[in-house]
Amino acid sequence: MANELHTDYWERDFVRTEEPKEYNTLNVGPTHPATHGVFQNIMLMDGEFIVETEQTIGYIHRAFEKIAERRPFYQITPLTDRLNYCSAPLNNMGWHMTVEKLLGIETPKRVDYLRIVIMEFARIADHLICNSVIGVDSGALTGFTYLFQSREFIYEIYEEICGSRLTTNMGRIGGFERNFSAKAWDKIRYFLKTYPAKLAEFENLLARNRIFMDRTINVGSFAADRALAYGFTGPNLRACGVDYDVRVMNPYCSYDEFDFFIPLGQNGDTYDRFMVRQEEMRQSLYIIEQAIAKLDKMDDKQTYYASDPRFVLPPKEKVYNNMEALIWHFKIVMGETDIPAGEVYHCVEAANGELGFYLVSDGGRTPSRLHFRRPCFIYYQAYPEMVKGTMLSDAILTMSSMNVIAGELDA
Amino acid sequence: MEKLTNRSRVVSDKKMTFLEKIYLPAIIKGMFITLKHFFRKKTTINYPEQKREFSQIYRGQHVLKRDDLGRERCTACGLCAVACPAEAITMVAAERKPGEENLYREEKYAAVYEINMLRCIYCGDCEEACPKEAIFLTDRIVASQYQRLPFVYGKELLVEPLDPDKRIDVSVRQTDEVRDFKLNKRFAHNK
Amino acid sequence: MAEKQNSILTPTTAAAPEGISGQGFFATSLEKAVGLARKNSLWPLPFATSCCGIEFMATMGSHYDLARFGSERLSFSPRQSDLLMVMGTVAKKMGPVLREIYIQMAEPKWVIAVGACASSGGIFDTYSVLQGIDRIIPVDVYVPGCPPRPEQIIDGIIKIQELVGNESLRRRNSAEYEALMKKYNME
Amino acid sequence: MDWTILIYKTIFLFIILLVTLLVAMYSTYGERKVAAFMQDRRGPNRAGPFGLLQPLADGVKMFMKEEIIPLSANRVLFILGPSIAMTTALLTGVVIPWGGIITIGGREFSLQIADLNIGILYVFAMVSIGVYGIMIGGWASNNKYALYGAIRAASQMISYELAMGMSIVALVITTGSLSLHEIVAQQHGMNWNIFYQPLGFLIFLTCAFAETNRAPFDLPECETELVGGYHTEYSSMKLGFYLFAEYINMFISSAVIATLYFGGYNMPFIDQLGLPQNVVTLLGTMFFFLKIFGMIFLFMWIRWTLPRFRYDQLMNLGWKGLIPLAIFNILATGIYYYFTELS
Amino acid sequence: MIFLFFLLSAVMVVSALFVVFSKNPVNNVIYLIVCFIAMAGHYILLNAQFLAVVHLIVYTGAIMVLFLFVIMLLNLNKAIIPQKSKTTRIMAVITGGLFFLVLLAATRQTFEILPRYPFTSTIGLVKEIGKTLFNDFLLPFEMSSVLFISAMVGAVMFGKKDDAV
Amino acid sequence: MKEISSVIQLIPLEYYLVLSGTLFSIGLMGVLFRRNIIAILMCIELMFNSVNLLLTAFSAYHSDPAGQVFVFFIMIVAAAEVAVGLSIVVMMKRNVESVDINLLNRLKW
Amino acid sequence: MFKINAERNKFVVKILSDNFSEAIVQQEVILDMLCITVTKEAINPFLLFLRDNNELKYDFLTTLCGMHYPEIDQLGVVYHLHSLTNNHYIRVKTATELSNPVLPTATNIWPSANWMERETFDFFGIQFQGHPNLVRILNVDDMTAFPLRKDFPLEDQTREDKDDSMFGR
Repeated sequence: MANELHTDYWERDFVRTEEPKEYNTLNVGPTHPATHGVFQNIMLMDGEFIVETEQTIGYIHRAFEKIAERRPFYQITPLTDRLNYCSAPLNNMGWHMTVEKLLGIETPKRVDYLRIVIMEFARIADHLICNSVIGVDSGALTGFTYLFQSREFIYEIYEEICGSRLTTNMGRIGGFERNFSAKAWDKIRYFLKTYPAKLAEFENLLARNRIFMDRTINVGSFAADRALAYGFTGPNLRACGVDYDVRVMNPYCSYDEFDFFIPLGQNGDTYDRFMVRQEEMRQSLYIIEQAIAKLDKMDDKQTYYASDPRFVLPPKEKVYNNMEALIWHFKIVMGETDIPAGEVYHCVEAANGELGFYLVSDGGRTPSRLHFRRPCFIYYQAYPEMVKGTMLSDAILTMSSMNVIAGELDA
Repeated sequence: MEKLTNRSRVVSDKKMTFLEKIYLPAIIKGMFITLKHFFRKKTTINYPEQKREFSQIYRGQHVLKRDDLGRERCTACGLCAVACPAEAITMVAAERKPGEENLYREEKYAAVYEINMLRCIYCGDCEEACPKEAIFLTDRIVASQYQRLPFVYGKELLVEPLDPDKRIDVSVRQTDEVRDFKLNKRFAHNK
Repeated sequence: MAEKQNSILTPTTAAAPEGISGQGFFATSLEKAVGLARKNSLWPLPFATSCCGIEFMATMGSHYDLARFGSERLSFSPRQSDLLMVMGTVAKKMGPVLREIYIQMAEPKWVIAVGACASSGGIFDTYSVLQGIDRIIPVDVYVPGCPPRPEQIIDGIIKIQELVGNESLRRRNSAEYEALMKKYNME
Repeated sequence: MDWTILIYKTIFLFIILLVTLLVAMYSTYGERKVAAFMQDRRGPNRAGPFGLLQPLADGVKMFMKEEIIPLSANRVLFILGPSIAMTTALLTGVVIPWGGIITIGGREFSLQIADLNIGILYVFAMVSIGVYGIMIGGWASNNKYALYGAIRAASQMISYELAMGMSIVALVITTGSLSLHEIVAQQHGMNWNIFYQPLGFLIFLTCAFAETNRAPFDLPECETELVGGYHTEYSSMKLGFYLFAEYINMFISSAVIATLYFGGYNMPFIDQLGLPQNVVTLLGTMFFFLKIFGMIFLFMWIRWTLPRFRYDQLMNLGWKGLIPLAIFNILATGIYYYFTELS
Repeated sequence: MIFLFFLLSAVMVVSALFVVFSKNPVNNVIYLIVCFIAMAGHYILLNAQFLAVVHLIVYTGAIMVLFLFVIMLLNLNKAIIPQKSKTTRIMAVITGGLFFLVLLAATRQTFEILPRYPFTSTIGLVKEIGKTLFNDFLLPFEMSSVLFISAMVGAVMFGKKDDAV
Repeated sequence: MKEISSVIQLIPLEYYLVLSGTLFSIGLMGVLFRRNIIAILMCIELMFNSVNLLLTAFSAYHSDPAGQVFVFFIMIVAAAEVAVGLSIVVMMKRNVESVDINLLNRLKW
Repeated sequence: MFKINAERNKFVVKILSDNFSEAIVQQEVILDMLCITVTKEAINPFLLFLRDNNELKYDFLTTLCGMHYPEIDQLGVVYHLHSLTNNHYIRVKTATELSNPVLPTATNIWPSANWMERETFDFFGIQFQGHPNLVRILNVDDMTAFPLRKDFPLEDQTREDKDDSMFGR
């Protein structure tokens, strides 16, 4: 049982022969409070300053890519939930769009807009947790509880739409599981009305406070060209001043119809990341408002899935009544539908950056290979370079502002 | 790096004014915010006594439905087990014997139907996969236990009680069309 | 509704966990008082690895407020905590870490496995995931759900409070407890 | 020596000790409630009515918990650390004038245990010894996080003691006495020192935060960086002592601040009422405690509002911000009194 | 009171001996602190209250913290320094003892010739010391501040890393 | 306060002379005894303090505050000495990886 | 979502076939992305060319992942490159034999390839020559198998509470 597990994790140390004795190693993680998820940073410290960092990850490696090879397409949705669990629906939708691209399903406009509403909510939820955790790590716990109340509200909206709070399994290939209820719409509208004030309050609490600014400005800053070389995407890249946003560059899901701007930072430090996320939340709210306006203008209030009988489950009443529908239902659930062979790469602008799905299908009931481009995994490797020469406290804030989600990191 | 799009704007302002430099105004501002919350009505739900309203379509503990006559709907087709990403459902099918027509709706039924509630991820795929209106998730939450074994819920816990008053109403989870369909006696379920 | 569930279960299935039943285990009045104190001051060590950790944040947040039960002082140092809350997937790479933390905790200590992954591996029936933390450390209460609602986490804590309140002071010196530890190759 | 005085002093000492412990105990409860209320939560409410038995539960639990002394730790010092922290925290209370004079059976008893003529310096000395508790404990744990906490604590406390001392110098120029009793007596009515020494008060307050290791200066134990800081390895009641010492320190420094800057047990407009001496004294003591609780609330309020400093920023604030300010304050005070004395 | 004197003296002497003979630097510091606290007790016995408190603040609160701080910072907790050779150590003890004997002998000579002044209980108080300090010793006082500043500058210079010097 | 000063008279000044002589000798012994530079510094502090004690005692017995002022000055000097001494220790540790006083006899590093 | 930019694809193919005519094994457009297969000897200069060529400027390594082709006993690596300035994606593939899985590293071209290659090594056992620190990243260090190869079983062999006969897998 326990004996089969390797047990030398705490004995790891820097292998440095000529190291002066003044340095000592500090083991930050795997259960350090600041490493939120689970990763280990062995830091070589010169007093309070960091000389070198060695990262160990994989403490919650769950073999997503392997599982995905053994599961029919629709069963991969719950897996994507657990990639970046702070913004599960975003991952769901990204996955569904990838499959739709492979299968050639055209989604109706209403589905697109509904998806945008949900995806932007997920983005808000994710940024909200990241920013409030920056507050917690810098010692101001109170802002966290204020923002988390809003997150609870987003949970309520999710719950009203799909029945779950965090790992939503929201949406299906081709659309949604069920239509949004009236109650869900009420909650969404209420949220849109109340959230800006709460966000502003949170910002008042921290953003212009000198203690916070001193803690964050020029902490963990990263030049744009290094960031690109390290494969940064999302808010972290934008904080460095590069306006790369998948929603603008390669609009998916009708994002080209929406008007918003890309918030940028100056030199990619923690304060920039904080402010970029703050502004992105506002932009997301703005996008949701536009989407709701578009939805309101539509006459169609019922469509919530693409009508493609080959891949989308037939409506339940038909299954109960109609033999042909029942057979299709069986075929789809058993995963016996004819999936075209081929390979496809699709990416969405997830909360942490470009979340890509590289899907290879050989025509079987399961993908023959599915690779996730997890933004965290790629940009977290720049962490040692970012914190080199800074202090321990800076390293902790840098880590939380990078928003490394362990589920996404280790997959 | 040149701009890739023309839709960007720099949002962070790192210049501190004099008032910000002397700490106090921002500190006092922050303190007033917290003080305002001090006197505000508390959002806490006193959980065990007071319960938060769940969404009607919340995905909680499963129920195996009976039909109007009290017969078990499940026909042990196994779709739910196949659809389950966590492989938490186990069932053993059995043939209905003569004289059991008032117990089971179809000729085949699940003699054993177990869900490992500890494995289950409450994703709702079984509910979606069921072609017989037999399994539904409900807004009840599964209680915690001291041991692992009791989490394997058998039929005695899953099948809803016979007593019509204690039946579990899941109609809100179904679409309007399905509800219309059920009201309309013209249609019947597949045999 | 949760209570209804309990009432169905209690007589048949939910026997008292091992190491708690047995002679000399039911508390005297002094022990009751100590138990009362202990149960109202369970300082958790959140071993939050993934999704359930976020739900734990929600439990700590304003809406659910674990502080009401006297357990809001999170202590990340295992020496200071009474309740190890394992939330989220524990991979095999993480196993020894978890075990070490459990060993470092000061007696009396309790463990909650929150969520499907920690309790049983959940959907991750893979080569890299530990199929339930009870393979390496003893678990007192399992909380189902993926992730569990904060209500369920609180239920789990109430459940553990019952356990703590009824525990005799001598339990940790008893032969049963030693046997339990021996089963896990500890001490 | 008069025996009644001796007995009275002993009894009074115990009362003060008890009150200090009680207040510290309920400060933990208060802290949790204040935090909860500021965060829109309810806070502990299960143990007893409104959770009032919460501190008791915590205490009993800690007493009954297993004591772990790490094998690699230095046993004697490991135990010595929390003891020093607790003792020095408690020792300061003896010089604080808790009230005026009370007359029992024709004899006058002062509600102060020892009226040292160098009361302020005594407080100061105790504070400067208090750092040993943290340093020794953190060092003896033989844990890197604890060591970091200990080193941070030591340098932080040494630095802020300077500014604190200087702000007191300015105060002493104003009052002309080092005796706490006299300082309080001088602030009769509304002559509170805060009106004469607002800058000094701010400096003293900041330093008091730093000396008690409270946010935003809680670097020695900051949870997100150093796990528990100096008390990472402590369990059971030794941890309790550390946590307790922090609250006692908070209580005592609130008392000192109230004494030095807010007139101690003086109540404005009490003289006009013409009440008997004993009633005035009791009312004064109650008012004093009111002031102390106000200060404790301020401590908590700030803790739950502000983010914490970074180590170097803390040092910068201390050496480059507060000390020059304090020197300026001394100069300004000196010049002011030089000219007013002349005229 | 004579009992108190002997108690404090015993504590002082024993802890001073431990400072010399205990190998672990941290223990040395702790024993020295104990010694100094006993010394503060002596000051109080001599009615030098101001001095007692200043002694506590300066020696216990600052100097010894500095010692402890340096020991922690440099991680000198292990008694890695080899002891001097046995002969040297024995010689050291003998030298100390002889010196003590000499001092004792010298004091014996002075036993009877000490004049006794009447006590005034105020000289240990702040006022008296302040008056003396700022009237008779103003110049040394200012000079000491110069000394102090130069010491601080020197300490900072020494403490800097090599490349900065 | 009065009580204390009257009681002091019970203690002969000679006691203080002997005590401070003892302490001084112990300090001296320590300086010769130890190789650890920090321990030596501490022993020097001990010697300082024995002198301080004696000065205070004389000051008290002669009712002359000047003695206590001297103590005050000695404290200042001690503080300065410790600051410089310890920074030398830090530098020494940094350069030769040791605080052994015997390593200083090379007069360079 | 990516617009199928046929002209751009043609342009890229032309430049590449001019420079690497013998190295390119296959080039095709699958759904919306240009996909080029290169021999393993040429992969490193090929990627370098893609990054540094002024007209192509594929300066962003989007992702890198391994592949296992059990039917031809080969292991492959797939690179997705993105030219931010031209907003164009390209997929580059290369393959090596299962018996001797050695490929040149791309860490000298993009630092971000570091962990992705470690992950690929961890999953497939592809040895990237020249990689600064090619050790396992996600799995435990003492693991001997390469889990994402098709012959490796997914399930944890110690799971007790499952009846496999139920799932038809």
